[in-house]
Amino acid sequence: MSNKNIKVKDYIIKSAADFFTPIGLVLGLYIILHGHLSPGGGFQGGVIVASAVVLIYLGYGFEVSTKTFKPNVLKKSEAIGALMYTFFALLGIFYAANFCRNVFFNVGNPGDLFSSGTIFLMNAAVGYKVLTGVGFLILLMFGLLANKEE
Amino acid sequence: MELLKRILYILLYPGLIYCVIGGLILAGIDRKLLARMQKRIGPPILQPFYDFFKLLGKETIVPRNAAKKAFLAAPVIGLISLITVSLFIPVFKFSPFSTYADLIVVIYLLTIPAVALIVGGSASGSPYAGVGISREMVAIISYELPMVVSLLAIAKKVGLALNNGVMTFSLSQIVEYQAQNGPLFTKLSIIPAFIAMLLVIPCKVGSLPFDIAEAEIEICEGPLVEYSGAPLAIFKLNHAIKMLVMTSLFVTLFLSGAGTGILAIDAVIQFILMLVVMFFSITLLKAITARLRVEQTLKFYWTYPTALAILSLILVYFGL
Amino acid sequence: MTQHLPILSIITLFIGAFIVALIKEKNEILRNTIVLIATFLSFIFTVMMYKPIISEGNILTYWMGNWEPIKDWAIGIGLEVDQLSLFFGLFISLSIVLSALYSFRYIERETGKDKYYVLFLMMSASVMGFIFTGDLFNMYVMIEIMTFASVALTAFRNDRPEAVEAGFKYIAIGSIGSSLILLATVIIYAQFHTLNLAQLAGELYNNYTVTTIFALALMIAGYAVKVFAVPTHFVAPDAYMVAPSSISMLFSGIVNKAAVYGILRIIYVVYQSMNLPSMQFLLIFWGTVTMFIGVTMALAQHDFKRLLAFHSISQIGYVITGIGLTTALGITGGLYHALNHTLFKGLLFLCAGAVFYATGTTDLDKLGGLAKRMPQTALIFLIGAFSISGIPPFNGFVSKWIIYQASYEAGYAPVTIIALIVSVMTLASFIKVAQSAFFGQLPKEFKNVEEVPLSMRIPMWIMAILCILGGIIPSTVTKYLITPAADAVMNSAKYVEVMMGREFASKFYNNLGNAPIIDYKLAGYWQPIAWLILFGILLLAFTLVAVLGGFNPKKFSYADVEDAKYDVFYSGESAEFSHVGGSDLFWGLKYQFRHYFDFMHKIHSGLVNDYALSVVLTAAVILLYVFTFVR
Amino acid sequence: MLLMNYITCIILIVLGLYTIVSKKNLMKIVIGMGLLDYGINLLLRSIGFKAGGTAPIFTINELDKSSFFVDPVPQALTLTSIVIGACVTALALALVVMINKHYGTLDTDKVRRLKG
Amino acid sequence: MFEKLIQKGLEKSAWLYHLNTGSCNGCDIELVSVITPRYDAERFGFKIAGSPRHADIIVVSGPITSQSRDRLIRTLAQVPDPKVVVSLGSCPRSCNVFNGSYCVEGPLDKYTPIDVAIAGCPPKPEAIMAGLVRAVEILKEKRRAMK
Amino acid sequence: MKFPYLKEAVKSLFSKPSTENFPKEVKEAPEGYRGKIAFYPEKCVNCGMCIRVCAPGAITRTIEKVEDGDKITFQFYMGQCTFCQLCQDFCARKAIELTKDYLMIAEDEEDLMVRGTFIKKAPPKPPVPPAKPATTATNSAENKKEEVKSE
Repeated sequence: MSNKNIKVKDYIIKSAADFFTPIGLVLGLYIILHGHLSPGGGFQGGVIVASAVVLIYLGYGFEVSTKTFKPNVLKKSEAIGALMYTFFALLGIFYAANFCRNVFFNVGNPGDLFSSGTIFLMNAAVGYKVLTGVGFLILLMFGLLANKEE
Repeated sequence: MELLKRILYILLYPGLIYCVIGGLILAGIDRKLLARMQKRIGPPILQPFYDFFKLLGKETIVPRNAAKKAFLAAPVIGLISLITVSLFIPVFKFSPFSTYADLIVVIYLLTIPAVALIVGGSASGSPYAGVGISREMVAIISYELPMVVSLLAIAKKVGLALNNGVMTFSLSQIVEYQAQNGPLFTKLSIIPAFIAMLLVIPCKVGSLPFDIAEAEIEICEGPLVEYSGAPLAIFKLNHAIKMLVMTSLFVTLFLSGAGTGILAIDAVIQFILMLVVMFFSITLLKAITARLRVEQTLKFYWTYPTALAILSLILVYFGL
Repeated sequence: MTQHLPILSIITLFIGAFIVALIKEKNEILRNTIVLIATFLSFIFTVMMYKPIISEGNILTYWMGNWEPIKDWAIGIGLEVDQLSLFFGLFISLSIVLSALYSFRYIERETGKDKYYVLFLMMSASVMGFIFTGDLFNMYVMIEIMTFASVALTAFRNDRPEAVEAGFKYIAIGSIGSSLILLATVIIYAQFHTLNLAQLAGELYNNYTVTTIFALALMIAGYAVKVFAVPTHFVAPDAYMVAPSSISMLFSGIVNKAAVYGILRIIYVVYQSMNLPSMQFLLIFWGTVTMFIGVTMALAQHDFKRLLAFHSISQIGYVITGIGLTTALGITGGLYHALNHTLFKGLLFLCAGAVFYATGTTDLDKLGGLAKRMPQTALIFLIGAFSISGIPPFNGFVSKWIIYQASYEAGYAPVTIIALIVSVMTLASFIKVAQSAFFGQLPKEFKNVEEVPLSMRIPMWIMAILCILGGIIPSTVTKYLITPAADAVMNSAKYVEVMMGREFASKFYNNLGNAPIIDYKLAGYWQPIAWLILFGILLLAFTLVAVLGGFNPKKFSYADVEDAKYDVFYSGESAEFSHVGGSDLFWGLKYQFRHYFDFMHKIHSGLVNDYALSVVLTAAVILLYVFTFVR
Repeated sequence: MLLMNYITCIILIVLGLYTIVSKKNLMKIVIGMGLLDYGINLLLRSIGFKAGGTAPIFTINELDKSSFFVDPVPQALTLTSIVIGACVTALALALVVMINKHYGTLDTDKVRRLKG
Repeated sequence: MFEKLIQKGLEKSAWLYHLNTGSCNGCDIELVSVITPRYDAERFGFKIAGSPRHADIIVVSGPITSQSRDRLIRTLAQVPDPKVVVSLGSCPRSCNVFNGSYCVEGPLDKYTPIDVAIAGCPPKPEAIMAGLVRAVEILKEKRRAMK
Repeated sequence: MKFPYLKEAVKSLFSKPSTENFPKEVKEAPEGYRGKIAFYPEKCVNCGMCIRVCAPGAITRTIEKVEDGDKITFQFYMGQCTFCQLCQDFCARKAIELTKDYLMIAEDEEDLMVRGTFIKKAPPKPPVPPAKPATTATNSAENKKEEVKSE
């Protein structure tokens, strides 16, 4: 990100983006990981993480943001996230219960980070899916705008 | 034995042979009467037979634009469905197959010849046929409304008497009702429907004031323009049998009664009644009117006969 | 295994969608295989549910994550598959398989195929989810995913301006409909604090308050938008017209049907409001208007798929009328027609797709004479056209006739008359299509048109055969499919009882209901086999006479050479291209009703604001009606 | 307090419908769809709210009609509804961009190639 | 047996197709008067058909003008076998007074053999009927030859 | 709805048809009908007037030299005749007559020919050496032209 060749429109915005991007990322990840313990969860966290894309776009423009987050990878990742979620949900069936059943939930103490069986993993999968999906969506829209400017 | 009897029915009396011969004779009588009304001698009564056999002997040309299979199959399908209908129409109380079909099945089977004509004409690929099928379709739309309404009136009337108010479309029940209470056309509430049905027959058959589809002067016989030889013969046969079936259906619906119980006599009475119906609804109308335009036909059918039929339906609901 | 079948049949499609998203766009074989496997597995899972549910009469319930009701209070999300759901599920999953099979070749020339299949599978999965769910909010979510995928697929050919335009209109109108459904869901939740259908059914039994009636009105309006009932139907022709044909087929075959299922579920099971005459009247009146306006608009169209779309609206009118009649016969007719409509309308849309694939256009004024180049498609089209027009011995005849009989027996004679007239007009407009697309003269630019590939013909043939079967053995179809479904509609107590368990239902209901018995004794459509045999015997006799009797088949002449003898007769003029197109085939009819047609064309203005206004007005009118009459 | 919520959401819904029906700009129609969504979401949030209720973190045994905490279900529903609303808006906006590309305008009066 | 019936049918029912190739309408009027009540050709089964595909007898009236020549040839080709060509009046036989006109393309037998010629200008309806009856004989012969 | 012919139709149904029984009783043509030409060769003097007045050119004349004069054949082609009666009117010797026979049906061209042959005795030979070239009036129009010129 510290590439000198990049033309930056506005240094204030760039600096703000530099400042807020890591905060957003950390916050988002925190919310994803603590989805089973506190309000929040995969979706909210994912959206917060995806806001990093917007920040980078604002700070550095479209080209850098596509270089940082490759749209193709994002697209594929979204499908992988969804597959992961369904896989964890299907675990319920494999363990002779119903779909979406929380298995391994008796590992760890309630209140711990690793305590709620597959719910934790499902949350993470949803978070992954949402952050990639929303990121992809945002990139796509910016792409439409970028094409128009040309 | 039962099976043999059935097959005999199918092939002989209300079936194939009767339909062909009866229909052609009916058409012959129609032509003769028409000629006499025009102060002509007219063709012999067997004239439709001659036409039929002559056309069988002619070459059959399938035009290059035509879709061959549909072109050739259409008349046969129409003919067979007509004969099937004929099997379902009771002759007074004699009804070999009537339990398998009711009024609506009969009416729907009766649309198949029209559809066959349309498909055949359409398949011939001629613009004249295109115009013809459009007119035929408009004719169907025209007569369907009054016909359906009058049939509903009959169904309700018979149902009120026999089925505790649940309507019936069963032809055998209609005949039974008439055997008990006298012919339907003597009932006050059914008389408008009777007249409406009488007016529907010429359009259904495609006879003169409403033969918009096959106007030979304007559009070269419309859907039949490309037909020649055997398929044309079958279409002409269809036309004749349609006359037979429609009149016999009409007789069964309105003029039927107890009957004598002897099949031969009943059949003769039925045929005479059919002749009377045919005279009034087809021949007389043909002699005294000129061809209508297509939108005039639509207007006519959706006003007078429909009004009559609806009047009949309302009267039936009032229990008259 | 059996208990997991409902979720499996849904989740297979979702997994398929996600896997397809991972595959590169160029890798066609792998993608097609996965799509086929996913759809087929879903179909198999659905069929496997036949034995426990319809044969044995059980109802499958499935609680997600084993969250079963506690103290008669449903807290989890549940799936519940009863006979009605399975009836819909069966033909929906079948048409998904057929559509997928058809898509492989049909879509091969387009770009963005991977997106197509993802959306396709998402839509299919959401419909399956909608059918099998037992949760009010889930119904909303699924129908919203459905709308979403439908819109994206409508705009799939986004290089065409029409496609994008139709997509936007669809999403604008569709989102209003979804919002109405969501609003109703919210209000119901506010009232009862539960979203489970069965529990709601119990709570709502004979419990009409102002709030619930308000929710009911919104629900009906929202699903009416999804089902494209008449004042809200404007976007349907646009969307059906521009979408790929395999998708149009699913629109009319499964998306519409899902909404019909929604209406059935809401008014029959959740609200049990159909014993009110005012509700019956609403649905019957609505259905009749829908079928009439749909068919008259179809007469005026000159695009193949747009015409089919209007017919779709019209046929849905039949279904709504049928289910509005409330009698066992009426519901049987409505459900049968829903099944038939999926078959024949899907068939017709596939035919339109085949025409598009072969010629590149669906404009009836440009087509002509394709029966010579594409004989199989033409034959299949004729089967579909006769089915939809209700000509014996095809399936449309049976279901339409049940609806006529039911409506007349229920004392709605005008409905019967209008239904019959609509049927005739349906025939008229399909004659128009046959004449202007398949028969007549072949335009020069289509001289080298070829029959569509086999993989496209197979789905068409399967549907055509099913159409014929549905007409020939109606008693079997009814016995093994329709009557159980109609049972499930009429006896909602059973649904509630199984879902909530522990004699929950008996708190509200006095008796759990019995299967309705329908008397088919006097109905002639019931044994079409009888008159078909007659038909066959006569055909045989006729052929015998023809073969033995010197019909002189030798003198039968047909040639494809340039010879004046085989020209079409033009009053002696030399052959020129003079095809009677679709636009001017029914001028007599159009002339008589010109004021009506002018008015209708003005109404279908193409303005998205007008369409939205009509939806809002519909909702308002229904609100007024329901508040005035439903008590 | 809660009444204010209800009034607001009704105003939002009506405004959304009004925007869709009367505004001739495609962007405004999309905004109207958004308004409609937000109104319903607000309603959904409001019905789950109980004055003075606690956060809905509980064990299964406490579940009762008389438990005094905010209803958690509407929150989940709202979340779902927001997701769907966002997707719909995104799709609608994408279509608007495409329409602008094809037709060169955002006026609904001119975007009516499909009619009749 | 069938052949006999067909022969009988051909004898009793022959349908005409009337082709005007530039006639002065005299013959056409006489042809129409054949089907009036006074002469009533229908009692012999004659009927005026609307399309050449239905016809057995083509009745040509008028000299062949250059406008109508192609149409004549095309229409004649479209008639199914067996067919008989009847020339009505003098014109198709020999162009009559129009002979040598710049727009007359010669008599009918340049294009097709004439089976029966009915002379007269115009022929009397009786003559036309007699001619048609003669044409029916030829029709039957042609059918026999076709076998 | 009016049916003006209803009464008439029913009435004529029970009255005798007005059709003539044609093939059995052939009616004679009315007075003045111009039918098939009858030619009386014995009256003809070979003046050629009929050929000159015939508009369609249906009359042809062939002259053959025989020993004692010319063998002259007049040929009237009914397939070309307009039955205008001019030839009859112009014939000074009444050698041509249009009869009432109207049944002129032929399968063959020959059947429509009316021929008459007679031998015109040559007059006693004058000593004039150049005899007129034998005019075979195959094309009457040509003849006319020549004669117009000569006049």
